[in-house]
Amino acid sequence: MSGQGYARENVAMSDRAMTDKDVLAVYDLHKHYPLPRESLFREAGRVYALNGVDLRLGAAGSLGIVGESGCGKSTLARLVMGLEVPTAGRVEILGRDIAAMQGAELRHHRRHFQMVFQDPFGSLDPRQKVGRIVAEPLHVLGGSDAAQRAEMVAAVLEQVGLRASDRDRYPHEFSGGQRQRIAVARALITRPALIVADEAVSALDVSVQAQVLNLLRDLQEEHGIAYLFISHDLGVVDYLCEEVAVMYLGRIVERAPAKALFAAPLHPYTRALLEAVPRPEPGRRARMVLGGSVPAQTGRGRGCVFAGRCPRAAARCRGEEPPLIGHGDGHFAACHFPGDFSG
Amino acid sequence: MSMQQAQPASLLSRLTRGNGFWARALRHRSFLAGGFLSLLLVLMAVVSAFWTPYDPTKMNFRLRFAPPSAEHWLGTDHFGRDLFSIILTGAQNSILVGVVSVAIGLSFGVALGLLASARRGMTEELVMRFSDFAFAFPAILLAVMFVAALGPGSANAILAIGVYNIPVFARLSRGAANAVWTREYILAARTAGKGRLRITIEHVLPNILPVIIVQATIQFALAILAEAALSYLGLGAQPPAPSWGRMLSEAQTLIYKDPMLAVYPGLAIALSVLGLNLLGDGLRDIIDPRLSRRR
Amino acid sequence: METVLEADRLTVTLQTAAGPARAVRDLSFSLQRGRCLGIVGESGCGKSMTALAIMGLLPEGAHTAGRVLLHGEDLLALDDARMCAIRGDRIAMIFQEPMTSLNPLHRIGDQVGEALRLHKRMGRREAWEKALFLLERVGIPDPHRRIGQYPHQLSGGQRQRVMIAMALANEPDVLIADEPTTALDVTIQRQILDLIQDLAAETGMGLILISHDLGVIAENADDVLVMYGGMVVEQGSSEAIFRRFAHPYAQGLFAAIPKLGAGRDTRLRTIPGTVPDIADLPPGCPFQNRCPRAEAVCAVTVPPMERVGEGHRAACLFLDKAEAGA
Amino acid sequence: MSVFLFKRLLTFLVTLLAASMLTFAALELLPGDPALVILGIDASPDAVAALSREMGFDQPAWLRYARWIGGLLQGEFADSYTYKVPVWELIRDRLIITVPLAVFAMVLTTIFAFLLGIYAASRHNRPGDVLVMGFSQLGIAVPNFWLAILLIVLFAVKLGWFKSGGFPGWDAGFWEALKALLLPAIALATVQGAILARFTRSSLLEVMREDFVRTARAKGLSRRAVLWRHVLRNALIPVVTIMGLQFASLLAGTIVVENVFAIPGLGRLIFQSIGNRDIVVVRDVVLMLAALVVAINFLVDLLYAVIDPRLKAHDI
Repeated sequence: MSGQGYARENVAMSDRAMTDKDVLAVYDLHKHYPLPRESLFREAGRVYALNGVDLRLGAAGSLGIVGESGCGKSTLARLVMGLEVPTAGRVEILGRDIAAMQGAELRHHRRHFQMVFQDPFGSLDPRQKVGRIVAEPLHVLGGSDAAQRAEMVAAVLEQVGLRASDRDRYPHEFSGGQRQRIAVARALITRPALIVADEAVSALDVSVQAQVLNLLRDLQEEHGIAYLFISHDLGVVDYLCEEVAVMYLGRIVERAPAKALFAAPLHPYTRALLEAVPRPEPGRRARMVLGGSVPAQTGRGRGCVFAGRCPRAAARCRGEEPPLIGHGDGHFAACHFPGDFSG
Repeated sequence: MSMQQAQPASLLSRLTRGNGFWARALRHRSFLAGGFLSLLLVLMAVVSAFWTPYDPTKMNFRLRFAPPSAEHWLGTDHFGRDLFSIILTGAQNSILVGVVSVAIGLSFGVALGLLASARRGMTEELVMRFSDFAFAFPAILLAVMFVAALGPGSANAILAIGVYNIPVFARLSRGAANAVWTREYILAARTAGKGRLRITIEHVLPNILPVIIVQATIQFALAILAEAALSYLGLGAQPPAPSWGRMLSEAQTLIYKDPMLAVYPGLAIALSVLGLNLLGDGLRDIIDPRLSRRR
Repeated sequence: METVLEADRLTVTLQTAAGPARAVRDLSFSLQRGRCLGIVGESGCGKSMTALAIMGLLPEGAHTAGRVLLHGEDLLALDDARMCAIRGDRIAMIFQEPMTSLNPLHRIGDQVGEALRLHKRMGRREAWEKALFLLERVGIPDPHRRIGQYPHQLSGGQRQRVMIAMALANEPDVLIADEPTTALDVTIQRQILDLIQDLAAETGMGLILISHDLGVIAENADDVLVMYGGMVVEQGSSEAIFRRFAHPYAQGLFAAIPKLGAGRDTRLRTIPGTVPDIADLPPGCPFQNRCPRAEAVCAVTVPPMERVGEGHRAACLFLDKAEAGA
Repeated sequence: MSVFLFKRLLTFLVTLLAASMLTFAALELLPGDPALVILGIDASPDAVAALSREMGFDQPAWLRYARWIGGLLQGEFADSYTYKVPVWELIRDRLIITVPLAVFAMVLTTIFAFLLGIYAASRHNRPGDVLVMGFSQLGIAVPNFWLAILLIVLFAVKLGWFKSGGFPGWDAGFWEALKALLLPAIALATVQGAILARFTRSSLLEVMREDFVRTARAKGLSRRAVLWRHVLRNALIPVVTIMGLQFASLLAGTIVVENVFAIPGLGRLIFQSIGNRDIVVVRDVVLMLAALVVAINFLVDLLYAVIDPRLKAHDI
């Protein structure tokens, strides 16, 4: 790697050391979207995608976000990446509020947080060569010449298990797994402190998915990157993350170290989610089955968001919203009757 | 692997194997036919710029309505002019019309479409309403109005057709660009910190280019048709400039005398338009990303 | 036990841009009344083509060989008119995408009732009544309102219930469910699988469940086919197979799944390389280039199915090496 | 009232307004003094000035625009310079020829296109499909006025079955009049029919690839039944848009074809008025045609709500 490359890396490192804060901190994040108006005489509706989310993620940590479609996990990813502006609340990366930054300042700060997307076929521009795709974040940063970039691209391609010569090929010449490696290489090239991965392996075949998962784990160990890993697949999250947050209707209903969460969930939704996962063992198991489906995010009622589907729901659940409270050892749950699944 | 172990093959079969653009193009029969006809049109225009068998404007009253012969391949018209020479020269006019009017539509239309797609909201609404409005004037009506206002002539006809092309390309490129904007690689570019203008130039434009090229060939063909109609009405190319459309209006007055006069120019228009349409449709098939992408 | 459906050396050849491709090769199985046969494999392994071949709904230009016997009648030999009489009546199918598998312009009731009017010659009113009953039976809340609605007014899970109601309308002998829950959330997935299982048990039909998810297959199937590159590589009862995978691919696939609760202390075993393109399969064993056991002979010999245990067979030349690998 | 309808209606009105402004502005550019045109090149300057004042040519443009539109809204039309009668009378007499001609052509187009399009789609990639599509490709390439001339050569000159042009008027009897419109309608419909046939075919083929078609086949419906019961209506949605635009092209196309057949319709009127520099007629007729086109597109939008249940509840 060139001298300047090292210099930049050092700047990044000292940046990180100086702030000495969480890589990612999310404070009371809300995001509402207006719905298109249907009638002249009625108010336009709203989608309540996020309703007060708090998160912290330390350096080299890994936080998994799980939940079903419509729980707000992808909205969270977009807000963390500064692709959208929160309705309320704040996203801080390395101690700096990203909504407060603009133009060159934000563009420069972006090298500390990168993203890996779900669709290995859609996330790479089909008309650009791999070398150009991977170097994209560098292009935006500026301050490097073509030779330096080529060197860094070669290095990072090899890190993700591709060949340096692959930079002259087009995305369609690669398989799904290889494309996802290219996407990881692009995220990696600025040596970020945080990588946000939104369903990064869910489009891959199982045999290929395992390769990418192992790659992500190795990269974290080598470079001390923090992951915000969003997935609907609990097994994948369990494999990759130290801590897991479960989301339902735009809120975090439970958060805990992965081991604790999967061994002894406190929220009935987490329990139902865990038990619903089919396991590759012969025979059927007894399980808690939820009725109904996730309700629309267009209304906001009182009480617990999960009350409508919860087998344990009592009158209190419908009237009073349970806060996310700690139950020791970093285990938080938003439930009036944590750990009580009789019902 | 199978490529290497193939037995020695002719150049053609080697060219047409595989999945590259040219290989697929050479296998596509209507694309080839379209390409041939379009090339012929260009060739006619180029050749006639330097050489024609006879001066296409030179009259010869002793040789009126001559039948096709070795000297005059298609015969002569009511002024004794060599038909073949006129038809040949008429290609220049058609090419000019197509190139200029498509260029006008392309440059303004694509810019508007990309702008609408990049800005969304009010800008998009405005551009779309503008093109809705422009669609209220079908090409010929718009051209008639233009020509009524500015006076008949080739330049005004071309301008009118060009203006008509603007909303066509605006609409098309906005639709295609909107589809591109939803792709994840755009999100990736945004997370890298690229602005809307930069994304439009570096990602959106290259990805909608195939669609635009295809439409450009189709609009080229439509421009030739529209100009021919205007010239037929006497609103386009003025005498003595050779124009296929005007030849037809002259021929119509003579259909009892020599119906063949009405055949050649019409055939020239139809074959040019056919060629361009086949070319455009073929391109669409060949460039189609669903075929070029192998999962 | 009564055999309802039997496949005998079923082979499907597709016409692709890169030339003919054998999507399914020499596939054989038999399905008993009231049993569930699971077909599992990754993308492009031929599992969906198998289903479409049984239904006679292969894409244009596809060829079939072998036999598919429904109550002893060879479906592959039937012309389309005869096949139409069987489809939707004796064999029905549920597809993966509930969002796009319903006609957006027809009401739910009409779509569910269509198969009844077609095969049972019911009138409009009678079919509508029966459709209402079916919607109730598949657990659609408020069926009286839903029956008159259009697909876009229903959620994904409800649409999949509608699909099930449609498939079950004529109480078929065989139901094929191709990735019926892949597009659905995990809690909904459970509901739908349970519903299919219960209805199958109730009516005694044979069920073919196709999935890429070993978990879904393990929990729902009685018998299992593991497919790779268009071929069955392992086949047997669910119990036997999930107790001990014999084929190196099946073993690798199982090892590559992150198990819930295993956490970060373990490391996933991976299969090197990538899922093959059926248009570009090597001669010999389709798995040879990714296989840890592969030897020179694998490149030239298509391995036959060999017995591994009671009702458990696998197609590998080096099954004895399996013990070491597993 | 739904936002969809409201927006469409607003667009409709705004488009009409813009069209009138554009038409007015364009004709403002017309070189030459209209008064001079009316009185002839030899007229005395005094007479020209007097006429200008009388006809209001000396007033500011916005005032004349307001008068023009105000008059139209009250049903008052200015007099044509050349015919010396209110423009409405001219338009009225020609509207009853041009609109029937366009409708006639549209009917032929639709019949043509649906028959061929459905036939081709149901024989996708087989000889019938290739043949029909080849012919339609030819049909699109043929200029309608050339086809018109060829039709005259064949049916009027060679065979003598039809007159080479002219229109006897509806007084001559319905069938007689229709017969006079047949060749022009065919000339117009061939090109549009070929375009619509291709579009219908590709729309059908696209819908045939949809998942719900496979569902219908899995129910036991034959290919033919699926085509009629499931594919056709879905495929019609985009086809209807094209048909709206096509009717507009047909209306405009009459300008050319009426001239080939010397049919005294709007097209011929507008063409002659341009020659006569009769601005009043040109602008009224252009606005008339534009209004018809916009109105048709508005109706097409409304038609969607009938065909597509997804549109009733919500739209952008």
